[in-house]
Amino acid sequence: MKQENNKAHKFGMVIDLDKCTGCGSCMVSCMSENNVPFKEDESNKKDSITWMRVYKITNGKSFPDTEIVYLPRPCQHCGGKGDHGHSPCVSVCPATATDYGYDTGIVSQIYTRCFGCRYCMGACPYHARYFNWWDPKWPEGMENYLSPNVSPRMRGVVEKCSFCYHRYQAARDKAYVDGRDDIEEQEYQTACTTACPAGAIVFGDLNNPAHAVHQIVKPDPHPDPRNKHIVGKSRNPNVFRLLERLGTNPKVYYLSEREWVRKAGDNYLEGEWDEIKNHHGSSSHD
Amino acid sequence: MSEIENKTENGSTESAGERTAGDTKDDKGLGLGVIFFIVAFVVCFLSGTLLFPKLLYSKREQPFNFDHKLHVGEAGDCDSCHYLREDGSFVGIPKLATCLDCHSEEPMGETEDEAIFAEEYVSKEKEVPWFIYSRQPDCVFFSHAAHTQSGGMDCVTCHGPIGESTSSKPYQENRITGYSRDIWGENIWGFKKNSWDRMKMDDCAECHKQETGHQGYCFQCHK
Amino acid sequence: MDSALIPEGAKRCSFPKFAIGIAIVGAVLLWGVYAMFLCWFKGLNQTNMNDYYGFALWIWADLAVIAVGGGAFFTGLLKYIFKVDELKNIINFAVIIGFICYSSALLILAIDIGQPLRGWFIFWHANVHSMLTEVAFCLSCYFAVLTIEFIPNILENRQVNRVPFFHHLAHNMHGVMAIFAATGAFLSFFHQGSLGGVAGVMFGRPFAVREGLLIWPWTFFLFTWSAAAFGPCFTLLVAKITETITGKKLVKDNVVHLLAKISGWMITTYIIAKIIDTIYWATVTIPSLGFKLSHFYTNNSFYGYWILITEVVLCGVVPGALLIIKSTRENPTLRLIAIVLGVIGVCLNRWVMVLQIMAVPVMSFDTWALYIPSWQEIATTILPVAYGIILIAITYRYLPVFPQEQELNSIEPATEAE
Amino acid sequence: MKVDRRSFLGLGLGAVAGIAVSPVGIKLTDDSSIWTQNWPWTPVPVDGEVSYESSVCSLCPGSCGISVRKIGDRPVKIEGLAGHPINDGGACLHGIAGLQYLYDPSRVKTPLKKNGNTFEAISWEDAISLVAAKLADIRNSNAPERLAGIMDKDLGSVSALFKRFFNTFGSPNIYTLPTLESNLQATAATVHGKGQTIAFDLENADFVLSFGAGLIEGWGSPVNGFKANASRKERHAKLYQIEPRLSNTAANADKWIPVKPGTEADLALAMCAVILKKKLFDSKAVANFKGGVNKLNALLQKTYAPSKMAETTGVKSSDIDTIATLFAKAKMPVAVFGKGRGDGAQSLKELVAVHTLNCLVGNINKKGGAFVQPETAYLEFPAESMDSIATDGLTKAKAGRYAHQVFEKINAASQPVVEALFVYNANPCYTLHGADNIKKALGKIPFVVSFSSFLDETAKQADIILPIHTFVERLEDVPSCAGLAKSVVGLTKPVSPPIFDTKNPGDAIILIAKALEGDIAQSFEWDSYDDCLESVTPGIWDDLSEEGVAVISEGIPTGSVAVNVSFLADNPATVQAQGDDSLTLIPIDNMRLPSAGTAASPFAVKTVSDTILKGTDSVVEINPLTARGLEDRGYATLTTPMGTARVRVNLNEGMMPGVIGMVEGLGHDFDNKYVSNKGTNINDLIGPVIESGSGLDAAFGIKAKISKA
Repeated sequence: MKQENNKAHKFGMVIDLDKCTGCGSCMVSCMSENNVPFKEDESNKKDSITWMRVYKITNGKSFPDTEIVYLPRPCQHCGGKGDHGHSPCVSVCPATATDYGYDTGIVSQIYTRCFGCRYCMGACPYHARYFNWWDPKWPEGMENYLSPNVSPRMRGVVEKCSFCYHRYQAARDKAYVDGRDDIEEQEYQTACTTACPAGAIVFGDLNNPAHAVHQIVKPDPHPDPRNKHIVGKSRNPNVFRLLERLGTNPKVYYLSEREWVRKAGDNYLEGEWDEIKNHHGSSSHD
Repeated sequence: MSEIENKTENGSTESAGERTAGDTKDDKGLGLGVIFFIVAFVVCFLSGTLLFPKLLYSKREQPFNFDHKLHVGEAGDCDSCHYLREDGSFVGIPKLATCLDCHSEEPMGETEDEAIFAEEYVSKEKEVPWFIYSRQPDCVFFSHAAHTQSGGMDCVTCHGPIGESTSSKPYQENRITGYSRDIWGENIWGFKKNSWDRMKMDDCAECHKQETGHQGYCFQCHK
Repeated sequence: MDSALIPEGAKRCSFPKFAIGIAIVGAVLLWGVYAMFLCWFKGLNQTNMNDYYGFALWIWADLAVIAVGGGAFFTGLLKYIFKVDELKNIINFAVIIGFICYSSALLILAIDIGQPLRGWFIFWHANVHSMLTEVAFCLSCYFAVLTIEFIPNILENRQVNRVPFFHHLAHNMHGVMAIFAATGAFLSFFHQGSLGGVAGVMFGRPFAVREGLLIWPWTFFLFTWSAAAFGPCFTLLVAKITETITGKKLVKDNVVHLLAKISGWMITTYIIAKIIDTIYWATVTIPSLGFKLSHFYTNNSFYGYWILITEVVLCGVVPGALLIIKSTRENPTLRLIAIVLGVIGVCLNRWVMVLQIMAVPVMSFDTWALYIPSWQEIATTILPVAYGIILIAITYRYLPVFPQEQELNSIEPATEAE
Repeated sequence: MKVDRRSFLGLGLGAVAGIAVSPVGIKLTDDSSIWTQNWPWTPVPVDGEVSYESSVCSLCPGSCGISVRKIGDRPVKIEGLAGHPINDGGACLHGIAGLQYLYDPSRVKTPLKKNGNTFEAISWEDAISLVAAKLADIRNSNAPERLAGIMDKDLGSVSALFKRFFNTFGSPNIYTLPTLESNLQATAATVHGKGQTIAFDLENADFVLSFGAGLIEGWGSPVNGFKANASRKERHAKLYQIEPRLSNTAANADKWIPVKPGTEADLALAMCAVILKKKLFDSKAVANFKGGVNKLNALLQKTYAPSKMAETTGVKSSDIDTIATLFAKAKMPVAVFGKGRGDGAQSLKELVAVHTLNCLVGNINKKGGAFVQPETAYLEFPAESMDSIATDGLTKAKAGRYAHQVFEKINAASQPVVEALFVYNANPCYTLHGADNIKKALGKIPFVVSFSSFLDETAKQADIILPIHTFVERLEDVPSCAGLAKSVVGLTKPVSPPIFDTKNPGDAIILIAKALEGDIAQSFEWDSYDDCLESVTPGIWDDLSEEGVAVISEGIPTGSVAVNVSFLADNPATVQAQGDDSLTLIPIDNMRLPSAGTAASPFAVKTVSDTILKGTDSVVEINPLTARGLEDRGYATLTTPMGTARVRVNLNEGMMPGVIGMVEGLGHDFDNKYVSNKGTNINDLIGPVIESGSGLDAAFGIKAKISKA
């Protein structure tokens, strides 16, 4: 445990939106991995628990110039302003039911601690947090597929994506008995990553230059000179984060060769995009 | 004082009408009140401390008596039966199959308990429905591997000298929470003398703080 | 039949009439209680809240009652700390209103949380970074202070006061009330502020986020200020309503004028600060995040610029002006208009700072989310109103709430009790 | 001593104080919160040893390898199997949600017998003997052809057992529902000769011209399709998608070419015309074409010139020219056909027209092209034992060319055409066009036996339901199909013990055969299906049982392939949509909803967008230009010659004007509130249109009108 603290991971994800087909495998893999319940009517998406949600985004143009992109949105595991661990939700939870793991960069959610004030949901601009408005119920017999690795929630608490933390735990357990200090990249992969038939999701340690996610994202170690709250901006011109300008510092990055898609990741004033789009972290000013 | 009470009677016949019947002007009332107070206090305090735990916990015997001491002598250390699997997960209380590694069809000893084991479970191929004293709730992720392999802790620190016991104590379950009494601890106030007397989250955090300098992040122990 | 309990020399309506009134309001109360139990036993699916509207009507109601309940701490501050002695004639009432407002707020919070039995975690496992933690602590403490402030008034009930112990207790409590008032003012400053902070710290929500001083965003100070400014308006409004219902004058004009004047100046200064804050937010804060002001007020069927103008101009600038100008302040009709507008204004501000935040899309591909509360939410929001009416009716009937009542409504030659 | 108020006060205060300083308060406060953390009605998953078992998913023709995670004996999660030749780790949402089918409490739990309008549970013995008795009657009346059968596919040993049963019984009337594989075989038969099938080397092609094939909408082997599509980015391969709607495939493509529905064949032929005219074809390949190349060329230049087809198809003639040129000049081009998932209604003219593009550019059996190869054959059954009834019966004419015709005949006839019907793994009452007519036909069949895991629309019409294992519980060989470039056979293994009183369908048919005795029984002498499978797969059983998968063929097929263009040269008519309204309703294939007979799992339904399903209403897509007077998300009435539905409207710029799109796979009426009674089954609104010549139902849509409701 001690060595863990010295060698902090920063688990993150990069999703290739040009590969994403919107097929929904990640969503279902997540639900099935994490004992997410379902109810009779899930067509009201505002009360439908989907830790991983795939948004359909269009370029807003009319026929036949319309384009569509699908954007899978897990919890962004924000590092908060300056990446100090005060993510929008963690900083507001009154009962410490969600915290920032400085050893992993993962934002937790403890269902048994949460008392359901929902402040975190209001604070999260990504709508990544879901409330259990109902008691979860499985049709008779279906509770047999529930996984013991994730505790089923009760009504009245908030839940969200955990980056399949239990898989990290399992990988570490294996490493312990093998007498290894740390885990391999492939030992800890989230359920959405492994399920994605298009291979659009890459997961790993953003702090580890050997990991694919680091190599794709090339995170800027310095704060963005334009906004000191932003840390870890990608130096890959095709990579962006959702609402990066808010300073939430998500650990989920997106990749697209299409400019309109990258622009849809954030809000820009008129004309601003053209000025900003070629800015890729502090290095672009070096 | 009496003056005021008189006033009361005179002043409002309506409201005081009934109550005057039981009213008294002598000061014994106060003394009696104090006595009543003390008696009620003592009775309630004692029942809250002594009777309440009895009501709160149900008590059940294990399916049959298990002699840890005997098994440790025969089979070896704790991890002979309570071992880590290859994937790093912990087996917990061994399944029947593990028992059968030693207990083949015929009884090994002559104890009454082994006879129950053989008749009720081995021959019927039924798992023994042990009550687990240290069972943590579903929200807890506890890695034995992290503690025993990486942390180098011994079993006794948390489980106490159960390996030296010759009999199984009754299992006490909290009627409200379903927790084993060993989680909160035997002491109803939650006081503990030994590191294994309680297994609440605060006890984990305390040790973590001591050993690692940090009480740990939520996900370290929650799932 | 309850005349023994009614303050000496005060005239009250007959008990049956009183009982009928209480019964009618009580029915509403029971409706609310029924909805409350539905929420507790069936869960928050009884509401129309959803994952976009984690905070909705209840949190608004909470913020609103605390804001209008701000009259208690501010009047107390003026009376006990700044020794504005005339205010002793309305301080009891202000405290009762404060007590009602804060107990209601706590009740609503207890319904609003998904796991009421774990509510105490907010204290036990407090996260000191959370504004809500600050709210919970200050709110609870201040409620305790308000209770203490309320007790002497209860002890002044004719029957209770006959018990020498209570009599002396009441007397002594009055003596030390300044300490409580100071504590209360301090606590109030923080929880009113932290309620504002609740919105201001949400840096993921451009509509809410504000820069600020140290850990406190500007909304922190604006909330405190607005509560102090509009709280007295509400005290005056309820006093006026009570006067109308009882058909009696209960507070002397000079007291009313004084409080109105103070409120007027507070409102005016507040609204100047609010306007500066809004302009700074609109021109500096949000453009840096890529938003134009129009983003927050267009493209949806409800939230338009009207809400901003109503809040700031119609229900801010106007009542402020009406109350600081002597002639309009002392004109009963215009004064009433001003305090009504003021109360609406602060409630509207709280609405905007809760519900509009949730409604505004942040991700470029997200959409506006509008919401209509369920009857259970409405019933439980009306519940505190019914409870407040009943409590005011009872306290007015049995306690000497208005010290000037007898002087203003002498039925027989006034002979003071003492 | 008087007990007064003070005494009571003292008593009360004492009690309160006593309790307050006792541990009761803190303990109960703590315990009550812990109680909420462990509510007895919140399930606690049982822990145990983790193990992984590999198997194969047979929910769709994809035949993906799966890895099933188990806790003790209990399967808890299905994931894609890394290293599997088809899907290498990826998995689709339906496979992942497979356990929701396994544990579904609305499954058929035991054999059922219809009793009036309800079903009663019976034992397997009774069920088998009831079926056998009825079948014996049919045989005794010397009309064995009056037993008909419908299966979902004609692949693998279970289908082979059914066919074997029908042969030895003496009925030629066994049908499969149209699948991508059957459509590929029909295309191959028309162009290259019988007994072959077509595959597409999408993993290597550098220019994919897809005529509406939903390459990432569930076409073919879906996960393989996703992988091939995703790899385009690294390979810099292009995808051009031709279809009326901006589907996910179109959105993911390098170019989307909107085309008027039902004119894909015309467009393909126009492109052929360009290639021929500009001499961009592979002359060596074309030199060997049979069936009148010149005649075809003359026809194409005359009738299908791009200038003429621009109006018909809605694609500019310059675009037709450009795309055809790009296609022909590409190094490894491939034209892919089979609209949507490629199953269901398809026009042979269209399939052949598109495939002719492949033939023209000479990419047959070349890397990145179209592979023409013999149908996979690895089963070796012993000779059937036939009695005279069987031999006679098999000489009789089939009741129809395809299942559709059989049902039409039944509906038209006054006497029973079919005395008994077996339905295995198929749900024609849901998946075929004009589903109501199919139900009517089933109602006229005196004895319907359904082999099904679910009480689906067809099973509900049955007289006997024989409940079968889901893919998680059964042993079965699963050959790949559906256009996959490599040919592999996977083994589905019983990863879970049967949850209910169900059987392997192979066992069920063996039991029926045995109960019929005589030659039929002799042809089914295996003790169980498990024995049968091992004995009929002698060449690959070792691989199957040890590796879980046997590769039959991989890489580019060798050998020359004959091409015959006579079908097109005869200029078959293009199928027109039924009706005369101005708009055309077309089905939309969506990956998240299976269009086959099985309803989506609760998880899959949960992922469905609210622009497809809202509450219990189907949402139709329509271009804002077409949707005059309709509001986005508002209600509308959709009317076709086949029926009317109340729907909601989604104004969608990705829809071609004049076209209404409605998703397939909704409107089931299973007894399962999570997946059923949601939306409308589009097959109720579309009627079959039989293509002359091929006999296929080729209804690509139907004319429709829509108005505000």
